[in-house]
Amino acid sequence: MIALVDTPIDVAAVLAEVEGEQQGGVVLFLGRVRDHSQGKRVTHLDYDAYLPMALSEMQALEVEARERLGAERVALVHRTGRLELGAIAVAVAVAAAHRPAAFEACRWLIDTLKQRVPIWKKEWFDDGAHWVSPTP
Amino acid sequence: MIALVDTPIDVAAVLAEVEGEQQGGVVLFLGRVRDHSQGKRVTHLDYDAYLPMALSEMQALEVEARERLGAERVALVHRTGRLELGAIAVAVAVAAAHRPAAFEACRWLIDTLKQRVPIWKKEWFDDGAHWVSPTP
Amino acid sequence: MHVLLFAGLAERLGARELELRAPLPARVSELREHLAEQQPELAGAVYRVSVNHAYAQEDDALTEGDEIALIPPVSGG
Amino acid sequence: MHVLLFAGLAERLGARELELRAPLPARVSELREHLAEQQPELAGAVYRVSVNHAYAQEDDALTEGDEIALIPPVSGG
Repeated sequence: MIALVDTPIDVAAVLAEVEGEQQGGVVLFLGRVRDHSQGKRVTHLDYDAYLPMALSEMQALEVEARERLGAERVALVHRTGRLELGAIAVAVAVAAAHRPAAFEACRWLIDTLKQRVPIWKKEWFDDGAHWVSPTP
Repeated sequence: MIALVDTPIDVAAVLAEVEGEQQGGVVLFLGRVRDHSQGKRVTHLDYDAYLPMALSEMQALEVEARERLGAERVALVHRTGRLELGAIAVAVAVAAAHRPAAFEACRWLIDTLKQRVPIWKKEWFDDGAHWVSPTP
Repeated sequence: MHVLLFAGLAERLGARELELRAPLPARVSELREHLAEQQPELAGAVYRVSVNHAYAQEDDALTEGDEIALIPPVSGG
Repeated sequence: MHVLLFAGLAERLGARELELRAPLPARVSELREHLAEQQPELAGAVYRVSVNHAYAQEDDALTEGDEIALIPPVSGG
């Protein structure tokens, strides 16, 4: 399950996508909108995305997680548009036979998504806004 | 949230326990009953636990995850009794300001729970059953 | 002395607790000796001892009123 | 040549796509030169170029009908 959505992410549906009796370990990562960034109070976020390329890159991440990292079931969902504080921006779920593969694939997926998938975050503060530059 | 339960684990409630606007990263681990073990078909599991000591050890794990690993919100729930295939045996959720701490604390919690918390698993096969010995 | 049993040890003895004749106070290592003498079904069993819900060391002392349990290798998760 | 824009680059130019005068086929590096000449608002902007939804290298060729986009440093998650 690979998706970009402009409505709240349904975490139960994400987990249901990776449910299976062959998989003993499931790891889910949720990225939420925090109320602060670099010492300033955040009011909300906007996410922009290049939809077809983002889906294509996410699909490539899923393939690599399966083939190289032992992930057996994968769900990757990112939200776009305006997000309020506490909202879930991204959900990554991985099921594998054993937990080390599930942890490692989930961690690799979110780390690599943040480096490679064309999605952009704009942070809004009380006194302005800026498009976030990734930390190197 | 630290609990031993003899009914199905409510994953949404576990995630709700670690929800907060200060935490940008949430990592959830679910351990499910697999349909095979050591090449044999599993039919179901029984879990036994020394309840007060298990709760006490789980509480100590939570304290260590907070104080040493940067976990800000923690939920640890283990199920006991008879579990069918696919059932969730354990749920570990961690929220932290940033994702590395959330991943590392969640991984440490489940790894250490399996080494230290007095809970035992009996695997049932078509032709018998045995109490599982931990792999060293 | 009451001793709580779990999992495979409870199955071996057909009970979730046993009554042991042992003078108190006693060290954990002495508890192991009494168990070996009085409970031959436990021969070869691997376990740690917990006292009042915490893992005990071999030279910790057991006193009247302590909650004592035998903890075989755990396998939760 | 149509070029798609996103995030901060779309805001700088006030549009989500721009029309560029450029002979085709052209290399990605040549696209950058044309952009620098014709779109001074992009001065100093850091971006990768994608062609048909995949990151392109500097000497990849752009041909008629390719979907071309400028990809500023991503910050999803």
